[in-house]
Amino acid sequence: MIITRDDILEVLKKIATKIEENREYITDLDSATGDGDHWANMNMGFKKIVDEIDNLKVLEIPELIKKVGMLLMSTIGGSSGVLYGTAFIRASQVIAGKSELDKNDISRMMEAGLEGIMTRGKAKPGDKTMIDTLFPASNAFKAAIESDLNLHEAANVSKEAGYNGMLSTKDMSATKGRAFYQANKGLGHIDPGAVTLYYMIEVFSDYIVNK
Amino acid sequence: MIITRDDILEVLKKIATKIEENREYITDLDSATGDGDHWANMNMGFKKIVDEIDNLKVLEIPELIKKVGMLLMSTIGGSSGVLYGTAFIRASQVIAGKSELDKNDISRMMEAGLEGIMTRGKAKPGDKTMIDTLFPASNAFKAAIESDLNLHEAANVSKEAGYNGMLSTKDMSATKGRAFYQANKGLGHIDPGAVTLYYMIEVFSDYIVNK
Amino acid sequence: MKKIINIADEVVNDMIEGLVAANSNLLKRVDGFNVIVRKNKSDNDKVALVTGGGSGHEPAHAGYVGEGMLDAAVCGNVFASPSPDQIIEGIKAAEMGKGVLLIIKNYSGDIMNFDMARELAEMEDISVETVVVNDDVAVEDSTYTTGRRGIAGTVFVHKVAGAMAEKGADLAEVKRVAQKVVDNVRSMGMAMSSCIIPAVGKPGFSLGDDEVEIGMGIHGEPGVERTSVKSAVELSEILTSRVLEDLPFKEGDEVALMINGLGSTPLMEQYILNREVHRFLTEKGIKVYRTYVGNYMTALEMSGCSVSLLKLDEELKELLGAPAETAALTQRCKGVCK
Amino acid sequence: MKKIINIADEVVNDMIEGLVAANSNLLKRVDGFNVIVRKNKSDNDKVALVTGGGSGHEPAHAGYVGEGMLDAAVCGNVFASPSPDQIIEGIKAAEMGKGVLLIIKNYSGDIMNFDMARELAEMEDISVETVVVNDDVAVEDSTYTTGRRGIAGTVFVHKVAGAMAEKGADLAEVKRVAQKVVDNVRSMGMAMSSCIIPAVGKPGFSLGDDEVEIGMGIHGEPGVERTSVKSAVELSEILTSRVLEDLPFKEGDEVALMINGLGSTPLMEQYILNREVHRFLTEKGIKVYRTYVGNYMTALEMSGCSVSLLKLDEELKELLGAPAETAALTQRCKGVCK
Ligand SMILES: Nc1ncnc2c1ncn2[C@@H]1O[C@H](COP(=O)(O)OP(=O)(O)O)[C@@H](O)[C@H]1O
Ligand SMILES: Nc1ncnc2c1ncn2[C@@H]1O[C@H](COP(=O)(O)OP(=O)(O)O)[C@@H](O)[C@H]1O
Ligand SMILES: [Mg+2]
Ligand SMILES: [Mg+2]
Ligand SMILES: [Mg+2]
Ligand SMILES: [Mg+2]
Repeated sequence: MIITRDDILEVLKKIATKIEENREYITDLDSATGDGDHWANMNMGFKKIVDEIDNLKVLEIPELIKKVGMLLMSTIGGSSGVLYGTAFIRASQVIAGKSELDKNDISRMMEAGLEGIMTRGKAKPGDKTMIDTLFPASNAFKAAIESDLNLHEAANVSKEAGYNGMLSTKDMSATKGRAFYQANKGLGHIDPGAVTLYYMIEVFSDYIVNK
Repeated sequence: MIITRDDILEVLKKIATKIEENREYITDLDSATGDGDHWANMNMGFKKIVDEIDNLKVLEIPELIKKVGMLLMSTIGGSSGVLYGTAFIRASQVIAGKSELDKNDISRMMEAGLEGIMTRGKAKPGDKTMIDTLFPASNAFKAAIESDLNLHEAANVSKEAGYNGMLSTKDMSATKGRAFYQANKGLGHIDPGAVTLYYMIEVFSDYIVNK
Repeated sequence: MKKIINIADEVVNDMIEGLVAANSNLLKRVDGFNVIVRKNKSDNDKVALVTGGGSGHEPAHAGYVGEGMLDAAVCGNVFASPSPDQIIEGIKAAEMGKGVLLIIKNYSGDIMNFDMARELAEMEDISVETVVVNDDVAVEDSTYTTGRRGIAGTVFVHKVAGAMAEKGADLAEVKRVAQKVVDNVRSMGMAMSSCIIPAVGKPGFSLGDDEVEIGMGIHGEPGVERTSVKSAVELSEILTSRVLEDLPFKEGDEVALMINGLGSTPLMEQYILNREVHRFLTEKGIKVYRTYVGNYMTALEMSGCSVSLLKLDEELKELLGAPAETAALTQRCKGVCK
Repeated sequence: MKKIINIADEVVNDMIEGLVAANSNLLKRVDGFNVIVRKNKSDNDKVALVTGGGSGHEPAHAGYVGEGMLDAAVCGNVFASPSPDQIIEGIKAAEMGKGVLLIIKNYSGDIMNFDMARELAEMEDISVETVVVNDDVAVEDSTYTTGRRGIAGTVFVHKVAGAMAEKGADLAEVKRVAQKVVDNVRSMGMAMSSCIIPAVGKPGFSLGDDEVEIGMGIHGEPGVERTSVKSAVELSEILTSRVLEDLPFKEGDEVALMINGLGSTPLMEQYILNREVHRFLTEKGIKVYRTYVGNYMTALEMSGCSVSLLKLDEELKELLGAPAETAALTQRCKGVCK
């Protein structure tokens, strides 16, 4: 199974919708652990992607992904803008020249994005960030294709691993970002960035499964 | 009857006491018509005169009077400092060279002081200021000596005229100074500067009478 | 009262010492007086410029003592005129044989005290001229004034007359350009909160949460109207149109503009106001030759601002652009530095 | 919320336009970006200095763009880092073929965004070096930082590195002196009231009527202690002694001192604080070579101040004293003007 540019555009639109629908939940999480703006930031970013869809759809896949990163970065600003921006831009670099993507490409993109976020933010798994979703999701995806599972199946195990990773942030204490400066270090609350990152994996996986 | 340097020093000390004793009354008047600091200003000024009495008593009368003006001016500052300061300094100029004062000197000093205040502050009788005490007091003194009354008698009529002048400010509306900016222009309240000026005339007159 | 002070009655002394400590290359204090003078008198004798007034308006006026501006500034107590004996010290310390110009803001206390100081100076054979700055178009008479108040436009007088004196002009010439500035400068301000005089310890007035006072003076004297908070666009129109009508300024005029913060209005907001005033002036066909934005004449921690316009001719342009080096305003020369 | 603004979301744009309108001889904006650059690039190619950060700290940083200091400043939203695409525009507009030094205050948002911008610049073959300013000795980690925060001491980096670049030094040399300043500058601040981010509309924190917070950051990040209002003498000791212990500064050292107002602290109070800091330093045998007093790096209308000390050697003295001409800081040359 192969992923085309149209698939990518569809996934992006669905991520935008997913984020838009979860305003209260994400805002509440960032209010409990940070400064309350993560939903507004992400929603602004993905609204921009949807607004620009006509310009995006004429680009080759690597340029498209890079452009998404640039748009997120410039529209959102602050921490999550540059973190998500870095992830998409780094992901675009490992698929240079490709006009379709296979499961190996997806795996390498996840790894590159993860590495980008980790380098940029100097955080690691267990620090109660979006990394706690992406790290297990990326690893699970890679392990799946190494065991010769197909894209459909790999996406599914990745989603499940991401979901568990996201939930695991609830019991973590923050060591980076705003939550770190709270007395309770955000303990007892899921990290909002871990949730928005999970939404991306979930939307992608569900799309693949339903295709 | 002749006025000596010692008389002048005595009068100054008595004025200082008179002012010190009327703290509440003068403060209340300036609170009703102005910014409430006239007693504090005058008390500070005459305290300084008393503090400096040892330095003053070695001066010739004109220099002594001038120095009193300078001290009031520099210690009080603001409007009443320069107004009283001008009055004393101008008064000192019309008795240059004298080592004793007679009734003509006193009359010319009152006139010069009055003129000094009027030039400096650009106010005239009826403007609800200290002028409304000094103007009638000075005129009455002059008229008295022109009718050949002696110093004692002239001081007495001057005091009475000053008293009435002071009282007359109660029904005036201010056209200068702080009270002017009030809705009621200070109507119904005696002007505090008119009162402190009256104290000086009263103390002087009583001193002469009792001497 | 939250203030970085020691004893309320000593704020003027302590402020002066702090100012001199910070600018010991430019300024010194006249021993025993609240008078700031230039450290190095010009070699060439020149007309001396002396000003002063109540403290609490920093950097006015001591911050403008230095090359190309003032020779002495006399600091009164907070919001109170300095006394003549202080002013005469300033005059004596500043004068260099070519006479002294006194720059006075139009408040009755200042007028009376500077008047007296002038008399004292004349007794000592110092020739003294005066100009009275009354740029505030808000109100005709005010709590401390007969006639208009003098506010931020005064800084233009310091700059222009200072440049003229530095050129070696005589007293009449220096007075002429100072008066030309007075005749051609107009200002209007507004306040959003009160300030606290240290010795008083509580605010002089209060405004509602959504209230501003248009035309308020730099000591909290009443203005012309209390109104609700306005946008920067509206505010620029209210203030600037009053200023324009007054002179009046006309299409084709070239002006210097000063956006002055009263103390606690952030520079960000002053710049936003400047944007709107520039737009408004452009609409009216008035050309801004030079703009000054900042806290040039404050009212302690009052929040608010004023807009000043000075109508320029070639002479004023040249003098305004001349170099200056003071604690609060430094302008480089246009040439090269050798 | 009483502010001179139009639409809260547009304050940065409006501020930039107002700044450029006021300084059209010195500055221009890069079309479509929140980037301020020098109007006239130096003729001689030189190392370009680029900085940036959240807005709300005016005059930092755009007020320091000009001869002898910065080549470009990138303005983020209020208290939020600018994004890499804005920063890269600043880099491209400023660079003149001899490389670019990025001066970054140590906030995680700034670090991440400038890092990314550097990568983008390197992809375009622009050589970029960075220094990270972390002068605030108050707290080790803070709401927006890992490690120490960068505050007013940053202005010394702009000044010194700017002078070095203006002399024609190469990127390594410019970076070396910038880093020397970072290594030798320490600051400590305190706040007496909160500020209001325009888009938020209400104060970020509140302090009691008699309360101040020692060590508070320039975005309202927590400090080390809430205490009652102190006298200027006590305050100068609290702030300065923390600064001195840290480097540590020693008897015999020569320093540059900056007394920085956070927005609504009157200049009068800043001068009073300066007096006490000078006295305290004199007692400790530390010599103040040059003093800066004023609102150099603010936090909107926050009330409070900071004290910064830079330990000097001959090289730093010369560079600090070099001429500069920017909207917020102008220093004349020592020679004569031809
Ligand atoms: N250093 C970091 N590394 C990885 N993720 C981070 C880091 N700092 C913050 N995050 C993520 O960003 C999220 C917050 O984003 P957002 O609220 O948009 O930005 P801000 O914290 O600037 O308000 C956190 O929930 C966390 O997942
Ligand atoms: N222009 C003036 N001419 C004469 N007297 C004046 C003038 N202005 C004020 N005064 C007098 O000064 C008095 C107020 O003095 P004071 O309260 O000490 O000064 P301030 O008004 O500066 O607070 C008034 O009661 C009035 O008698
Ligand atoms: Mg957040
Ligand atoms: Mg945020
Ligand atoms: Mg009074
Ligand atoms: Mg008074």
